[in-house]
Amino acid sequence: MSEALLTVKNLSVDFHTARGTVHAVRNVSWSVSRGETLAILGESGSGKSVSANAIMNLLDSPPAEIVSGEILYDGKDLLKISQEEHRALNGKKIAMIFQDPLGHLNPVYSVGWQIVEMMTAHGRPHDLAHKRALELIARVGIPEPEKAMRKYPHQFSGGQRQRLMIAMALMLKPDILIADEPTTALDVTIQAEVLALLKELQAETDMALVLISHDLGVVAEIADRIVVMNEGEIVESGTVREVYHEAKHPYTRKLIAAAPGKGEIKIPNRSSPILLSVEKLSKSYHSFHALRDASFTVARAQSLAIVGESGSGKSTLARTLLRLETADSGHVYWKGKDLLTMSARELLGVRREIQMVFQDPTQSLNPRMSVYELIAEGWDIHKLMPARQERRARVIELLEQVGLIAEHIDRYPHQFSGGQRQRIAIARALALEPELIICDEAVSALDVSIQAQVIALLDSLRQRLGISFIFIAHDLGVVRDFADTVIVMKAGEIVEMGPTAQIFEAPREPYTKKLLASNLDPDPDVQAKRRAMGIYA
Amino acid sequence: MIKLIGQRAIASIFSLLVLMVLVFFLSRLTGDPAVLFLPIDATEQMKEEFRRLHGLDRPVLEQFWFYLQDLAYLDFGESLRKARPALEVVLEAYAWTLPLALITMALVMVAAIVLGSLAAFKTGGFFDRLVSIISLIGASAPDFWIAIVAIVIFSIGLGWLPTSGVGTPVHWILPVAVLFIRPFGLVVQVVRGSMLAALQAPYVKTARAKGVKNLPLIFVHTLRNGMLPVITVMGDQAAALLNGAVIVETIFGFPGIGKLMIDSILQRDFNVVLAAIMVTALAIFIMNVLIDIAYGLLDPRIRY
Amino acid sequence: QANTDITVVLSEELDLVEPCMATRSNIGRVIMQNISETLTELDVRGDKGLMGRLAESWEDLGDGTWQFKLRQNVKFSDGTDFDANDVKHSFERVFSDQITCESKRYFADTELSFDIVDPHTINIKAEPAQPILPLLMTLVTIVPEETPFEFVRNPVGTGPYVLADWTAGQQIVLERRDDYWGELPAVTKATYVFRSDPAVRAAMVETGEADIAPQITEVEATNPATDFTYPNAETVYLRIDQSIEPMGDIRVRKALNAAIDREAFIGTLLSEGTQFATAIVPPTTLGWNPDLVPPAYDPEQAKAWLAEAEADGVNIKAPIEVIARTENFPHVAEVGEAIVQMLSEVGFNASLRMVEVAEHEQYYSKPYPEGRPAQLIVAQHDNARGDPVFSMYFKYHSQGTQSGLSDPKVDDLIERASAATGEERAALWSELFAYLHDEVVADVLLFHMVGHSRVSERLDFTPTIATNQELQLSQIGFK
Amino acid sequence: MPATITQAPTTASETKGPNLISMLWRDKFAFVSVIILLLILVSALIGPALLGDAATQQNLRGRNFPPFSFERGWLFYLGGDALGRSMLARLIVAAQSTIAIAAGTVAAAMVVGTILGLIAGYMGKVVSQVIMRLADVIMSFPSLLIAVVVLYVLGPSIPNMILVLAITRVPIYLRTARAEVLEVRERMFVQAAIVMGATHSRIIVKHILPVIAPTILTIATLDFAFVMLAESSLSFLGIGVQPPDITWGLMVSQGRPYLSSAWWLAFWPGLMIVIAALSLNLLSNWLRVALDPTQRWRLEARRTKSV
Ligand SMILES: Nc1ncnc2c1ncn2[C@@H]1O[C@H](COP(=O)(O)OP(=O)(O)OP(=O)(O)O)[C@@H](O)[C@H]1O
Ligand SMILES: Nc1ncnc2c1ncn2[C@@H]1O[C@H](COP(=O)(O)OP(=O)(O)OP(=O)(O)O)[C@@H](O)[C@H]1O
Ligand SMILES: [Mg+2]
Ligand SMILES: [Mg+2]
Repeated sequence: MSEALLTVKNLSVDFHTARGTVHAVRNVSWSVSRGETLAILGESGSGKSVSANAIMNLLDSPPAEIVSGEILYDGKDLLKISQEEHRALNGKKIAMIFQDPLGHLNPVYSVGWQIVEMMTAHGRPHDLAHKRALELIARVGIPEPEKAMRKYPHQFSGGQRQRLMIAMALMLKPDILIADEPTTALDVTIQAEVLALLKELQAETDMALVLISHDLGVVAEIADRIVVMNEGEIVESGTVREVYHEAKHPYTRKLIAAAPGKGEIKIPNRSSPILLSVEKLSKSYHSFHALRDASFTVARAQSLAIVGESGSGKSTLARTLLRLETADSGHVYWKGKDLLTMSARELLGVRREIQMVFQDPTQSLNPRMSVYELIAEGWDIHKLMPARQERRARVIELLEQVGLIAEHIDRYPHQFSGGQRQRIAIARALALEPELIICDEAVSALDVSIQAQVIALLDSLRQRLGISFIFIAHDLGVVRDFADTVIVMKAGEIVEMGPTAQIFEAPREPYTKKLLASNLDPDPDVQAKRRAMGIYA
Repeated sequence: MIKLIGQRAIASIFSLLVLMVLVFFLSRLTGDPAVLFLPIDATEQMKEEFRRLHGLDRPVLEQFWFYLQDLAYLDFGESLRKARPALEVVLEAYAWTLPLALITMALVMVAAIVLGSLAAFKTGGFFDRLVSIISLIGASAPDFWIAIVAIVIFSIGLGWLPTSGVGTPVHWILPVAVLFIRPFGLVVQVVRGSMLAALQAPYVKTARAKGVKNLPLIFVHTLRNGMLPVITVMGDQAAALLNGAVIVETIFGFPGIGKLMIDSILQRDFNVVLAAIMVTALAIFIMNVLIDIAYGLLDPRIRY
Repeated sequence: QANTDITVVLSEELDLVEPCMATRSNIGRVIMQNISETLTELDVRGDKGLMGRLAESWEDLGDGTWQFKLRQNVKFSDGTDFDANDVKHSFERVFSDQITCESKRYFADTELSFDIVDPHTINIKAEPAQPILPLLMTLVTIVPEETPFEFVRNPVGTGPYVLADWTAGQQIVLERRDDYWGELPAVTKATYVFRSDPAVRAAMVETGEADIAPQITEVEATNPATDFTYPNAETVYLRIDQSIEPMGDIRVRKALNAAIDREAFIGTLLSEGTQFATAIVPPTTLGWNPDLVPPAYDPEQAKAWLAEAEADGVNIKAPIEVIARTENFPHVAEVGEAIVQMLSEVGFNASLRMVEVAEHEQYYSKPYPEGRPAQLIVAQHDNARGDPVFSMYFKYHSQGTQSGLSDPKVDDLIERASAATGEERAALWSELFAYLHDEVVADVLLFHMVGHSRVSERLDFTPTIATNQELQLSQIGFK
Repeated sequence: MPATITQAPTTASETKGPNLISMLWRDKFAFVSVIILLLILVSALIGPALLGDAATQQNLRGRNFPPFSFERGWLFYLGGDALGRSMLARLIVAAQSTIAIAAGTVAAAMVVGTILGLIAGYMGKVVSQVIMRLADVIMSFPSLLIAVVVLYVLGPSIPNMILVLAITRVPIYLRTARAEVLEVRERMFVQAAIVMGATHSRIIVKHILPVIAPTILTIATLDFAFVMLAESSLSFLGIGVQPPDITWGLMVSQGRPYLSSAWWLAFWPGLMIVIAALSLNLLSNWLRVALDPTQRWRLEARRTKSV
């Protein structure tokens, strides 16, 4: 292995909060060389993003404090250089893709402007930047790049935003790219394209890639080496194959064992009553048809998964049937009544019965409410559970069910990691004990062990309480484990629909086939074999 | 945008009508202009004549009807005191007030935004404290006090500037400077507060990760997100200036709308009051439409 | 700027530059005798009394008719000749109901008819006879006979100056006429500018931006080399309305007078030079009575009178509102506060109300509001015209608009004095003043006020009692 | 499970909510401000009872007594006014009506304006249009005319003053609140609340209001000074508070003619307005940090070290 390009040595980061000091990162050391890909795996909340932020000089301090350590790049300790020197490195030499693409894009500037600025900020001419931006936007699979450049972040789907972030990070062909969960919102076909793009660039410029991810498939596909973090510490490190096959630390073993997609496939129960029936639902933005004539039904205790291309209208479908957007046409019958024409009063009653977990957890949590207030809010709204003590106990119970701890109850959203926020959002949806939960990429930011725990929780709720799920996901393993029925979407339309077994084992549509083929296997050997066979991309 | 302007134009016509009706009738509640126009020992007969000459002896509704009829030809009537068309008097004053307001607000905008943003960026630091305290003193110090002290220092003491009047550009320096202080103090604080919140947002991190320099980070990335309350408050301050800056006009002998309005109200020169308010209202309405358009331009998510 | 050009800084802008409104002081200060002239003029600098201006002489023909001989070879600034027709027209214009001319009020119940004897002789007959008709002629400015019956914006007159520029809001410029009939004044051009703030006006003379500031406040008048104090013919008093309890009782009115420490005001709230008033007109007025003494400050006596009145069943505890107008004269609010304090000290239940001009008017002039409590109106009255007739009817006659009393003897004296002439007239006025002051105790007369002017050191000019009404440029010289 | 937490000793027992006092102590400016404001409040409450007589005791011959001398006792340390009354006593006594008017006006305008603004920003087009056009009307209605009308028709009194001043201040809150709502209502957490079934009023109160409150608060505290001075100019024109009532604004306007001869007449009350406004604003700046969970660390961080 060649000489290390970036070395993190004994890095420790604390957060000072009113309720004590959080040791977010403890004595972490790793390094990455040119042309190498280092994957950082680990539990959600284990300090991955914090250490990445430390490298980029993005921690607010206070409250954060870098207690110890060095970050060596190009012979310099990044913790010691001046702000201005650091600024000059950021973006140009070290670029970062953030975990949470909506919040990290500036809402008031067009995405084109923001991407172009990556180059102009470092003194490159504007027209050159514009050309490169167009090229990269096309490369990450955004349709109509010219037009897309002029649009604003809120006009893109979650996955599209993530791809825009990727395009932005790649603008200056950096020496080091830190990618914090870059593919959480991408369907497997696009994910494959993006990974291919990263590899290609890596080959071209000898870029070092630090990939923070929990998706073992992605890691297997692209990483050379792995470090595994747990509770702020590195518990395991080695090459991909070593770690996958000969994991020493129990946590690593647990993680690998938890990889989804191995369970038994569920069979839909045809006798249970229909709860929700969607008929020819359409929605367009100006002349763009984001959703066309979607029709399907959801029965009690059914788990319906929606998979499909990023930007194919999955979130739009969810939002439209919840009346967060006004539908152009179509009907949504909830227990026989049309949701779309319901009066505001009737709707309020229904609101308790249908809950949603948003794709963007950070943005969907009110930053001024503590975790307790966030989760208990539903009870206030629907006048449930008046006793305060009881409430706290129940909130703690919910937190623990989704893998958080009681101490988190009085913290605020900004004090959590991406995955932790997503779990808060799940806990909030569960608190109301609804009859239908719409999960928009609800587990995509969770490490596989927590993911497995949450999926198990949801499944038990489904069985015990008869809760139904519309489960928007791109991780086919999770879909396979959890769903009994699958809808495949592409370009605003439902292209295929059927029981999970049928979709996975006998897909009819070419797109579905392609989707399944693009799925990554957590086993690096399997992955290497498939690559060699050229099955994918 | 065109649609917005069209809608607002129609709505504004209604507002103007409401305003006119309100002012017309309310002002007539405040007393008889005849006693104020004529000397204190004028005879009742003279007062009668004066009222008759100006149609003030008729029932108020009839007066209103005539007023409306004249208004249809853009005739705002005559000033009771000046024996000149009210609109002419008002426009003359406006020709002074408008540039004064524009110059002042332009300076306020630039200075307040720059200093307020920088203060927010370095929250709690020396610069922040300094800017805060200076601006707060500016925002709360009596303006006549500042005006007189400025005259004493710069005109009498140093002899650099004329005390008052409007003859040359130099004459504008003191009035603009005095007018500048209060809105500046206010807007700085609003900018600072707004920027403080905006600087917390994650996209600021993105910009830093991109290697954007501090100045564009503040003034390009963050500022636009924090501008909504800022332009609103600036609009309010501008409206106050468009309504006339009485103290400054009084002290510096600046022939603007503020003094005219005050005098006309105190003298119950109804036609001038009405014309002045209508012209001011028009200016303020236009400004508010511009502000609403600016909201949309600043933040593409905003829908009306 | 030639050094014979001057700048005058006035306290308020002129709404009009209309000759028939020249009796309004802010207008008069610019145009009276500068642009427009009158037939007669009161000498305020010497003791010549009434002098001719456009009239060379006059004579009482009896039966209410006066004959005026007009000056020859006088030209208006538009080039036309001045003659009797212009005089007649000027008066007709003042009396017209097409136009609201202020000078009309001085002829309230007098019918004038004109008889043009020859182009430079005119007979004016007053119905009823008007003994002071020549004095009244000081109030009417003469305009050419072509002048329409509406307010003009470019006044034409016979005076030494013409209006050269009037930029509303900014300035008025008068330029000297070379074809003036009289002696050419020294000032060639006068620019009038307007600043409401007295400190600024004073500063402007100090910095040389202006040459005369006719009205500054006593606070600003600190430089003996440039600042002049002059009696401004204003009299401050408290108007008592006797029809409201407890003001009907003379002991109460006496107590009011004795309760006020007049001396305490002078040199403190009011300028040095302010005089105690024993009449509502200044001492330069016909018939002013030198024998009257201002009431002494005697709180004990005041209390005694009040106790006496109370014993007779007068409700001396009835609330009394002291009503003053903001900006009526410098420090009016403090004067009001001090008066209230003094009244309270002797046992009155007094309180102060400061009101704006329109509201003040409601209380000051008839018809008075229904159901009002006892009120003392702080008011300022000016009469620089030399004769009490311009004051007494309004303030004391039972029909007078601002009168607070109804006393047949007062009414009779006023009527007789107004109709009398010469010595008799003076004697009657004197008698009236004494009666009002000592017997009726009609009001609380306080002070004859003074004004302050700042005049640039390069000018040779002293303000006079008339400076409030007029500012004759021809009286200004250069050092 | 995840990162471990070391409990700080002071917060070992479960304290709910932020510890305001210790946060206040961390910002010395805010701390001093609170003390000043408390002093003013105490003056307002007991001043008139305590010094009412001293504030009205006139002495014409000893007027405009210059400050900074104990010759006539501590009450005259700040000088005497044009009627020879103790400036200090008057300043203290005037606190009551000043604070009553300023607080009353700001509170009324803020509450009414913010509520209308929230409604205008959140509700449909028609309601919003009506409210906004109404605001336009008020905005272009000169405050002086409102003052003349109200005070002429209803008579001058402190509640009427508050009414007049509050009407003229409503639009600023209204417009600011609405502008902010337009942006905040597009945020995702508002949609999350809608999905949970929150009513409009709940969304407005619980989710939108807290976000816009800091801005409103900033404006409100700035308005304090504005109102005091506006009241002063109304007094000056003879339609505001009038003697014998006293407010700082009135004192300022009464001291105006003496600016060149007895500066302290207008200076002290002007200074009081500045100090009161300054303290309030420093406090509100502190408050907006203390109440914002994402910024609160500025006031609670125990150790600081820059990177
Ligand atoms: N401002 C803060 N105050 C207190 N604790 C914080 C703050 N920011 C982060 N933390 C804590 O630091 C720990 C590490 O967070 P980090 O974001 O690095 O997790 P992560 O490994 O990226 O997890 P995920 O995969 O869920 O994104 C978490 O336990 C989080 O709760
Ligand atoms: N406000 C908007 N204005 C214009 N276009 C929009 C808007 N919101 C979404 N779109 C477009 O609608 C399409 C569908 O978006 P949607 O968010 O439903 O995608 P998705 O299937 O959820 O994708 P992902 O998996 O990436 O989240 C996208 O192409 C997006 O660009
Ligand atoms: Mg993370
Ligand atoms: Mg989506």
